[in-house]
Amino acid sequence: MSPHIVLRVGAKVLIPVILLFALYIQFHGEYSPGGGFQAGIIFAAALVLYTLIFGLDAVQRAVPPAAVHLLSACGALLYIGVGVWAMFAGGNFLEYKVLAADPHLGETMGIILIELGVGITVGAVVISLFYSFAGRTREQEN
Amino acid sequence: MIEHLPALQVVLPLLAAPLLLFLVRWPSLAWAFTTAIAWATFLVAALLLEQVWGGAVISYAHGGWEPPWGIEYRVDTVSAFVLLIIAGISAIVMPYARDSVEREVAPNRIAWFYSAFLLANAGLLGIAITGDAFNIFVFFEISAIASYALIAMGRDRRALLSSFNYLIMGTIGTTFLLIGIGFMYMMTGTLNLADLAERLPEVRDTTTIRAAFAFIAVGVSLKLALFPLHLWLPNAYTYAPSMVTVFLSATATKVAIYVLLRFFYSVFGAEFSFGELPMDHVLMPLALLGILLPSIVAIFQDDVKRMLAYSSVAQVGYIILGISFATTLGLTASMLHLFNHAITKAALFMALGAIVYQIGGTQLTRMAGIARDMPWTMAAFVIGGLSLIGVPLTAGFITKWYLLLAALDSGYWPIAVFLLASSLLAVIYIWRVVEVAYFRERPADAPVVSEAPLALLLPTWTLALASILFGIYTALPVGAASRAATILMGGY
Amino acid sequence: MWIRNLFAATMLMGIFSLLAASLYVLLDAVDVALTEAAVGAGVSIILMLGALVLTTSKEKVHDAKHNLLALVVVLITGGALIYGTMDMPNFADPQAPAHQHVAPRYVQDSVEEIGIPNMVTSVLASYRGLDTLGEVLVIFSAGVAVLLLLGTGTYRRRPRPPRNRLK
Amino acid sequence: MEWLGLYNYWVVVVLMMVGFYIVIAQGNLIKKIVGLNIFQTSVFIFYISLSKLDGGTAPIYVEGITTYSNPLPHVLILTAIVVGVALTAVGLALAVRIHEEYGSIEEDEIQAQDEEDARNA
Repeated sequence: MSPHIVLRVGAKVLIPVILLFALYIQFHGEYSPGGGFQAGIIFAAALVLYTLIFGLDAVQRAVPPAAVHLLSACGALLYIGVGVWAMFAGGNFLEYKVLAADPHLGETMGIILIELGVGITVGAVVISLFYSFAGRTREQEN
Repeated sequence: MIEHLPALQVVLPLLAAPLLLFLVRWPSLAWAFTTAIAWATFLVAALLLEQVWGGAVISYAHGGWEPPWGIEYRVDTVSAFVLLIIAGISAIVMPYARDSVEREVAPNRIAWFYSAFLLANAGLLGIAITGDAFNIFVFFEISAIASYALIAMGRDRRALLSSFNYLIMGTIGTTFLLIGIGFMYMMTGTLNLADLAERLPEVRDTTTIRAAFAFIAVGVSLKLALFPLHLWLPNAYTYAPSMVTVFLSATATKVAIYVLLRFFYSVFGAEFSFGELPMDHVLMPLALLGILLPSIVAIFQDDVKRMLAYSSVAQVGYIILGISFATTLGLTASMLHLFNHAITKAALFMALGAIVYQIGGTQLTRMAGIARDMPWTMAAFVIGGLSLIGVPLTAGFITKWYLLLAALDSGYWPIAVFLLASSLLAVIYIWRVVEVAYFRERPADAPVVSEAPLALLLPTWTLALASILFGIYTALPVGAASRAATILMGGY
Repeated sequence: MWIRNLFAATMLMGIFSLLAASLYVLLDAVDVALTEAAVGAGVSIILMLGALVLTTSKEKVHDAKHNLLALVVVLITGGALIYGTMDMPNFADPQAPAHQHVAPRYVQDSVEEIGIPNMVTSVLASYRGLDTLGEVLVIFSAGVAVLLLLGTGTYRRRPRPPRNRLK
Repeated sequence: MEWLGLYNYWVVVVLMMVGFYIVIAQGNLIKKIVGLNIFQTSVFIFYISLSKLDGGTAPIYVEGITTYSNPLPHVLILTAIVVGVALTAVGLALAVRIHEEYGSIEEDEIQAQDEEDARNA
C-alpha cells in the first residue's frame, strides 16, 4: 500500500473523470473522433492507474479476473449477436438497416451496439493482459 | 438459412470461441461443444461445395453493402474445396483431441485451448472464403495469433522459442502482404479482389504494381513455408502438441497456398504473373530445391515428428512445382496435392501423436520395436507412409501421377525423372522408421506399453483408410481439383 | 538500435508512437491519431514495461557477425519499395486513383445512407463491419493466447508442487 | 517537382527499413518486438499519408465543407493498429515465458542451451 496521500487523493479525483471521459469517447464516437476501441483502452487505463496506487489485490477484489475474461467474451458475443440478429431480421450478416423500421435508426442502433461490444472486449482484454503480466511479477517475487 | 451459409461458415466457430470461456470449469463439456461446432462447420462446407460444384459462384455481401464498398464473401469451387479440407480436418481431429489434449495441456486451460483452436480454425476459413484483400490480412492474423499460442502449449520448452520465431517470421510475412495491399489500393482505389482483377490491367505496367506483386509473393511465401523461407516450420511442428501439429500441418500452409493462387491467377492473372513476370522461372527452381534439400535433411533426423515436418516442406515444394507449370494440368495436380497431402500428413501425425501419448516422445531410439506393442498405430503409419511416397493405390500416387503428366505435358521431362528420384528419398526416410519400429528388438529397459486407446486409433484409421480410398475412388478430389484449376486459369 | 538499456529503447518507442500520432493529426486522421496515442504510447508501453520487469532490462553485448546478411536483405527490400514508389501519384494529389473509385461514396453518401457525421465510424462499423469484427476477435485471441501462456494473474491458492520436489 | 511529390514516401521507406533491420539483425527478443513495432508503425504512416488530400479536412461531416481526406485507409489502419498491439502482447508473453524457462532473452544463448540439451539427451 502506498502511503502517499497526494497520490491517493489525486487518483480518487482523477479516476472517475477518466471513466467519464471513456464513456464520452464511447458514445460520442459518431460525432467526433473516437469509438469503442479507444474508449475501452481509456477505461482500462483508469484501472491500471488504480492498480499502480492501490495495488493489484485491491483491484482484483473489485474486478476479479474471471469476470474480466467473461466480459471480454461478452463483448465479442454482443458484436456477433447483432450480426446474427440482423440475419434473423431478414438481412445479411451485420446488416443493421433491417434492425428497425427506419434504416437510419437501424444503422445508428447497430453501430452503437457493436461499438459497445468493441469497447467491452477491448477494455476487458487490456485489463486481462495487464493482470496476467502483473500477476506473474508477483509470483516471481514470492 | 441456405443463403446465409457463407456467413455461417465463419460465424459458427467465431461465435463458439468466446462462448468457450464460459466453460472453463467443465473441460469435457468444452470438448464436446467444440466437436459439435467443428462438425457443423464441416457440414456447412460440404453444402457449400455441393452448391458451387457446377461452377456457380456465390457472393455474399456483408452488411448488405454491395462490393466493392462492403466486404464480400465469395465462394467458387476453389475456395469451397479449400474450405472442405480445413473443416474436414478439424472435424476429424476433434474426436482425437480429447485424450491427446488431456495428456498434454493442464485441465484448467483446456477450454482456452479449444477457444484458441476454434479461432485458428475460423481464421483459416475466413481467409479461404473472403473476397476482400484487407480482410485476408485480418483473418490471417486471427489464425496466426491463435496458432502461436497453440504451438507454445507444447510440453518441451523449445516450443516457446519456435513459436516466437514463427511469430516474427509470420508477422514479417503479413506486414509485407499489408504493404502489397496498400500499393495495390493506391493504384486502383479498391480492395475487393474481383474488382482489383478488373482494374489492374489498366495500371499493370507501373512499377508500383510490380512491387506490390513482389511483396505479396514474398509475404505469402513466408506463410506457406516456401523454401528457403521455411525455417520457422520444422521446429514449430516438432514441438507443438500432437493435435495442433495434425491440424496446422494439414491446413495452415494449405490456406497460404490458396492465397498465393488467388493473387497469382485470379487477381493479377496468369498472363501477368507468368507471362510478363517470370514467376515460373522463379518458382520452379525454388520448388525443385525445396523438394530435394528438405527431403535429404529429413533422412538424417532422429526425431520422427521432425522428419515429417521437413517432409512437409518438401510437399509444399511439390505443390509449388505444379503451380509453376502455369497450366491447367499442373494446377490440377497442385489442388489435388492440397487435398491428398492434408489427409496423408494428418494420418501420419496422428499415428505419431498416438505414440507420443503412449511413450512420451517420437525419437527413433525410443521407438525401437514399437510395432510389436502398438501394431494398429504403426500399421496406420505405414499406410500413410506409402501414400507419402506415392505407391499406386494410395492418394499420394494420384498426385504424383498428375504432376508427372503435367511435367510431360509442358515438355519438362527431366522433371519427370526428378519426381521419381525424389520419391526414392521419401522411401528412404519412411523405411528408416519402419525398420526401427518393426525389425529392432524392444530395448530391455523400455517401458511396457499397450496399444493406443480407441479414441485415438479410430480417427487415425479413418484418415489412413481415406488415403487409400481416394487413391482408388478419385472422382471427388480429381473432379473438384480439375474444376478448381479451370476456374483459376480463367481469372475471376 | 545501439541502446543497450531496454527501458530506454521502450521509452524511445513510445516517443516514436507519439510523434507518429501527431503526424496523423497533421494528415487529418484524427481517429487514428487518438488510437495510436492510446495504444502505441499507452498499452504497448505498459506491456513492454511489464515484460521488462519479468525478464531483464540489460541487453548483452553482441558481435556484429550476422548483420551483413541482414543489411543486404533490408537494402533489397528498401530498394524494391523505392522502385515501387516511382510510379505513385504525388502526395495529396486529389486525382490519385485511391480517391476516385470506392472512397467517394463513403465521403459523399455515408451521411445520408447511415446518418452519422463521422465517416470513419460509418465505414468502420457499417461498410466494413466485418473487418472490425475481425479486429475484435484479433484482440480477443490475443487475450486468450496470453491467458494460455501466462495464466490469469491471480494467486494460486494451493502450494506449488516444485517445492516438494526439492526434498 | 514531380520527384519532390514522393519524398514523404521515401522517408517512410527509410523508417520501415530501420524497423525491419532491427527485427532481423537483433538477437534480443524484446528488441525484435520493438523493431516489429517500428516496422508496422511505418507501414501505418504510409497508409495514412496516402489518404491525405490537398485542401481536405478530417473526414467528419461539417456543413459547408466538401473536401475531406479519404476515410478508408484510416479505417484499415485502425484495424491494423489493433492487430499490432495484439501481436506485441503475444510476443512479449512468449518472451516472458522463454525467460522463465531459459533465464535469458538472447537468441544465441538460448540456442546454445538447446544444443547442450541435445548433446546430453
